[in-house]
Amino acid sequence: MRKITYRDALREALLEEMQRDKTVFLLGEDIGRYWQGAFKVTKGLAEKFGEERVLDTPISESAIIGTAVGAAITGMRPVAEIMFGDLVTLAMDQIANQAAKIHYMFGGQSRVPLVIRTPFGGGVNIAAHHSQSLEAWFMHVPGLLVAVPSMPSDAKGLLKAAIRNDNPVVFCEHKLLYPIEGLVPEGEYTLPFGAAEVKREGKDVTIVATMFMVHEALKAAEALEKDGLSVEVVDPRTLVPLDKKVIIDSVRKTGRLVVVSEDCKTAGVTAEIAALVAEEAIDYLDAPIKRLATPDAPIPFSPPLEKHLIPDEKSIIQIVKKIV
Amino acid sequence: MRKITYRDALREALLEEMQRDKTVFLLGEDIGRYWQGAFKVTKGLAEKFGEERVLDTPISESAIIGTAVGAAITGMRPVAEIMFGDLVTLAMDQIANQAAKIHYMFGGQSRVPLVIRTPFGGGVNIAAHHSQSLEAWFMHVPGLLVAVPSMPSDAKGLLKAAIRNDNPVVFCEHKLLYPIEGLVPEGEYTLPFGAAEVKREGKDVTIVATMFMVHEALKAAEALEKDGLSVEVVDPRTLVPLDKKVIIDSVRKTGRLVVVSEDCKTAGVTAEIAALVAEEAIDYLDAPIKRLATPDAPIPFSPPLEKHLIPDEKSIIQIVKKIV
Amino acid sequence: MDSDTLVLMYRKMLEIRLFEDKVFELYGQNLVPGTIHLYTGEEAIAVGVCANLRKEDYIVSTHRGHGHCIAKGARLDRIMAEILGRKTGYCKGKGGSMHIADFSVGVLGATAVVGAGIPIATGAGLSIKLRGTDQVAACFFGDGASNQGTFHEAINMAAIWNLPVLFVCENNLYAMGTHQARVMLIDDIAERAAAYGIPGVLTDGNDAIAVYKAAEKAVERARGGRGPTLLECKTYRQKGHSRFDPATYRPKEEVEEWLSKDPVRRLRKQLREAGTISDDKLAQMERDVAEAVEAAVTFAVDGPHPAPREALEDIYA
Amino acid sequence: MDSDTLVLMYRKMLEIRLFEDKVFELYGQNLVPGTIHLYTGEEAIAVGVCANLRKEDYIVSTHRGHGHCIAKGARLDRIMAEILGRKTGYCKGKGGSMHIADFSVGVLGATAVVGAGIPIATGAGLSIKLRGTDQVAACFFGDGASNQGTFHEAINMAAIWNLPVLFVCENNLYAMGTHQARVMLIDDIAERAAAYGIPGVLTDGNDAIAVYKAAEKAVERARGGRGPTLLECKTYRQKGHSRFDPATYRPKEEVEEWLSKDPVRRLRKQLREAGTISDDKLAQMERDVAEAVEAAVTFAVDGPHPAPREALEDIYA
Ligand SMILES: Cc1ncc(C[n+]2csc(CCOP(=O)(O)OP(=O)(O)O)c2C)c(N)n1
Ligand SMILES: Cc1ncc(C[n+]2csc(CCOP(=O)(O)OP(=O)(O)O)c2C)c(N)n1
Ligand SMILES: [Mg+2]
Ligand SMILES: [Mg+2]
Repeated sequence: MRKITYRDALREALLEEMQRDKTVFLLGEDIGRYWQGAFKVTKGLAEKFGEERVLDTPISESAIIGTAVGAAITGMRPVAEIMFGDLVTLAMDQIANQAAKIHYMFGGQSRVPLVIRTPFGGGVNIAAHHSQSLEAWFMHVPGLLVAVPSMPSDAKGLLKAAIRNDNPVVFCEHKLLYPIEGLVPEGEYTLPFGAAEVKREGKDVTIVATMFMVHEALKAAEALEKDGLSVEVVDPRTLVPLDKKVIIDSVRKTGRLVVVSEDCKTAGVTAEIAALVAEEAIDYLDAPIKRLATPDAPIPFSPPLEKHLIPDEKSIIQIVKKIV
Repeated sequence: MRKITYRDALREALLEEMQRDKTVFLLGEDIGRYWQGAFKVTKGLAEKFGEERVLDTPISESAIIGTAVGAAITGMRPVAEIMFGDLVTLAMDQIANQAAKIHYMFGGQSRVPLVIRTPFGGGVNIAAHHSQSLEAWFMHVPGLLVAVPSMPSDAKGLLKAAIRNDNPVVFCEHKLLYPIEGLVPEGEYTLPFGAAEVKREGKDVTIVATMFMVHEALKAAEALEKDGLSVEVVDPRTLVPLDKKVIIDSVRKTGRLVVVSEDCKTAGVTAEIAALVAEEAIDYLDAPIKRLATPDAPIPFSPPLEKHLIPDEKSIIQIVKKIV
Repeated sequence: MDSDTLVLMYRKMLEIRLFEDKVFELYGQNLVPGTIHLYTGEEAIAVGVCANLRKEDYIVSTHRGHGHCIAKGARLDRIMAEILGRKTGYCKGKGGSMHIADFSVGVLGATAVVGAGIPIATGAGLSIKLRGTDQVAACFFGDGASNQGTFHEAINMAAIWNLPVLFVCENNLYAMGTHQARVMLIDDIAERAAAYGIPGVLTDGNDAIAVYKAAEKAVERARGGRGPTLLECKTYRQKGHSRFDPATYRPKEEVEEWLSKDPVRRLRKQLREAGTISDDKLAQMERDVAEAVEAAVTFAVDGPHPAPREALEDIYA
Repeated sequence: MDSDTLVLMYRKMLEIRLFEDKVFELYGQNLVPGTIHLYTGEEAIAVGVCANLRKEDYIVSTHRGHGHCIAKGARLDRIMAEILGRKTGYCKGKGGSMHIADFSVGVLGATAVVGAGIPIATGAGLSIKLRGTDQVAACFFGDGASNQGTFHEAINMAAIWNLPVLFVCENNLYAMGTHQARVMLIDDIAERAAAYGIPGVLTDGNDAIAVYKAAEKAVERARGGRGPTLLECKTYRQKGHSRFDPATYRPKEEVEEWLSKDPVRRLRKQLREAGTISDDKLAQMERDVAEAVEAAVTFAVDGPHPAPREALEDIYA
């Protein structure tokens, strides 16, 4: 295995799937030969597969998804890119009312094999309209699958699986993850949806974290080890379906749970995971569940402000210490 | 006090506020003299205040909210109606990125006194595109307030308060509540945001419920009383801000919590309330927290299917019995 | 036009008419849950367009969709069963009146979100182009829908990619209680085509032959790889918008004028005057259609309701 | 046109030009967090439009907004401080380059969601109408933004309610790397006005006087209660789209041709040729502007960063 970036792992997944299956195609704003994608994930693909399979679109988010839905129900497997996660707001009807519901509403007549890739997250000082994490909205919409890869290998394995899945998948990426490197299997490599991974084993406390927060949690775990604390880090990898078993098994082992996510706290990812454990595993808990998320505020522009809000190694360490 | 319907209570609030403040105006699809609102809430108001203050709009949800935002930041207090809650999907950018963030993003320069009224909920057999409850999405967006009145008096008091509030308010109504009657104070009557109400006192178990589910919970409580169980029913009345104190005080008293909401279970209203209690009041609990929500499915058309999904008195009784 | 097509069109229009009359009757008897939006008075549009389509071509439908589905070849009985919420309906009772689909005849389904079907049709067109078939996709939507952002975005997209799509605006003058003149300054929605650099064609939506001919050209263009057309058909709904709407916001004279332009009677008259079909055959057809509709009702009413637990099936593929 | 206006316009254009040059320089020095979108080359539009506006009139701005704000009378120093993320900036450091607002001079703020400002401008227009003042609202947006659904919905709404709004399309031929011709079939976005029954006016966006005159008519119309106008100004951005964009997707000849049409040099030449301003005064003004920009930098750089905990202020009013 070679080390490649998360960005390259995504591109490799796209490339391999496009080679494998002629019905796979990409559409989105500036993903083609002129710009190569805002985060360069699609670099080189238009040159390789032609502009018909790597379609630059007008700035029309709602029609990007709607068009992908129409293609998906008539034999194609579109992978649509929304340039920034904040802009899914413009396509929520097509995502939540059309893509998510068509299979059900029409009694199973049609499948909607559609992947919506979009980068969430802050950390690059581009303020309130380009920094949100909105994956919880999609968890709340039955019919959608939600992937949240944190590592380059997960990115590749889950994206290939997403493209082959017959359901609409909201595939959440993170701006700060694109340059991160990791070992990634070459060629055929897929990961099942609904399989969490213990990214680090531990026995005193469980941290469930997703996406960029997995990396911060791993750093925190390392630092806490020096204080004699053994921290387990669980990465759900997909939020829908959510691997309850791995999460609950870990809580059963450690008796303590901290849930960390970059999205806003109220009614977010941490709420669902905390509620799940409160419902199904409360008896294993030796301390209150702790949630660490971005406080309920828009993401501000100025670096000290933004840094203050988004969870990181330091704030994870602090919160873990509160319950041990 | 007279008994009037929830619908009439809402209309009275609109009417009184329009009389009190010339900057208050209404806009939405078919709210004017020709149709009088899909649920007749605005009946008679166009005749009374003229078509300039009760504006029928084109079918353009995104522009309805965007226009309201523009009016709100330039001295008006718009009350926008989205005809069905499912259609907020078309206006999410204007709601979540513009209305919610303008005050913050511009450093407090501007206020956004905007009310968005919309009916959520199922029960009338109009299927997946007209039956959702999406209030949890708005809880997840900082900058928005979220009202969820269950009773005619709450409807009036909260709507008047919402109109006077300088923040954008998503004002959630429910199709099945419109015809429900209750005592409503005449004239000036406002309710504070963030004040839950104990709708029924009890000591064995707490049910936190919202909107139409309050009524089902009250029926369940009555039935359970015959079995010798004393059930407390707490209605948050607003989800943002959420009255943690009343909820936690109730849980401290009863030691048992069931959260009931009509929205889909995952990452919904019940998740946030359950997580809150798991974080801040776990030591008071004598049993696992239970969440009762609509299972994660689109709302189906056929009556037996729809009835099967949405929580009601019967399913509330069942779930309460699991933890007592 | 050849007479077989004309006769077939008349039959389809009659099917729609009698079907909708029956739905109206059934909901008077409280057999129809929820709400419904009848296509009565607009039959010439769906039929005139679909008479130009092949089985493998696609249509995208709306809340006012029964007529579209019948015109494209979906079965009366399974539509009726769906409207009545039965397991034997096209969507196993999950969709209802506003969400009929029959993928086996190219009905990609109806959306109840006004305007939401327009980009889906563009996507069907894109799919056709990428797969390299000579199918076409037709999308029905109302005058009200043409004010949605999706109209703008999706037609523009179909235009730049030169997709084989017919955007069929059924301009019945009203969106619920809102007259067209109160929500746009232009008279003809077809004019909007110019904003996207594609042809905009105006036609009498109550004249089945006129619709047929206009659609024929547009379909020919689309199949020939010459791109999309916006086709506006002026029409009128003879009933209220939905279940409980008395439609008192419409002037009586206006309603009467349009009732006098009834598209079903009009085509019938044309067929008789041109001698395309004998009176006997016509009478026979009319009996046949009435029977078919009755049979559909029987099929629907006899169908079981879905079992409650089926509500949790079909969420994921 | 009177010479005071012309001289003032030149000064504003120069302010924008030197301001943007300085921002470019500062981010080379790593003083500017995040990304930025320079208005260089498009100065004639904001200035030509805003020269027709009063202080109490409104504008709605975009991600490429520095020029709009300067033209409407916002202060260089507080804009610069905001761009540098300082507490002394217009938004206390919360907004940054893409979100400048100055409500005290009618700048209702910039949105970084392409097209999202268009309905907000319609709303400002509605507010003016309801309050019965004679203000107007001007909304800037790009060629790319004109493909958003908001463009369609919001202009139509302004049209039917006859609102005092100028929809100003800054057509710089590209949306990021996407040439206009790849995302619409029409040449002139002004043509889209016909879809809403309002005037669509095309003008040379690199000619300040032409923009001024076109905007003058539109503002007159709006103030006179005769409704909105869509004004398309053809222009070009002289720099890349944003911070790191080398803009290699643009042919060299195209770039050179447009550089030769520089709007600032052009107005300068016109003023000198017409003798509107003496060379001495011009030189003085140019020194003044350069100093003002330097002063803005000093103000900005000297300003403190916001305290971290301020991130939790201003969430609710
Ligand atoms: C996006 C959206 N907004 C509002 C509604 C409520 N609604 C249902 S039908 C309708 C009118 C549609 O008018 P038009 O497009 O002209 O179609 P028609 O009913 O006349 O056939 C409205 C407003 C909806 N279903 N979807
Ligand atoms: C709705 C939306 N889609 C995409 C983006 C990313 N984006 C930022 S600027 C831009 C191009 C805008 O082009 P145009 O409207 O022509 O304005 P210009 O940058 O040329 O001034 C894009 C695609 C965005 N910010 N908002
Ligand atoms: Mg209509
Ligand atoms: Mg541009």
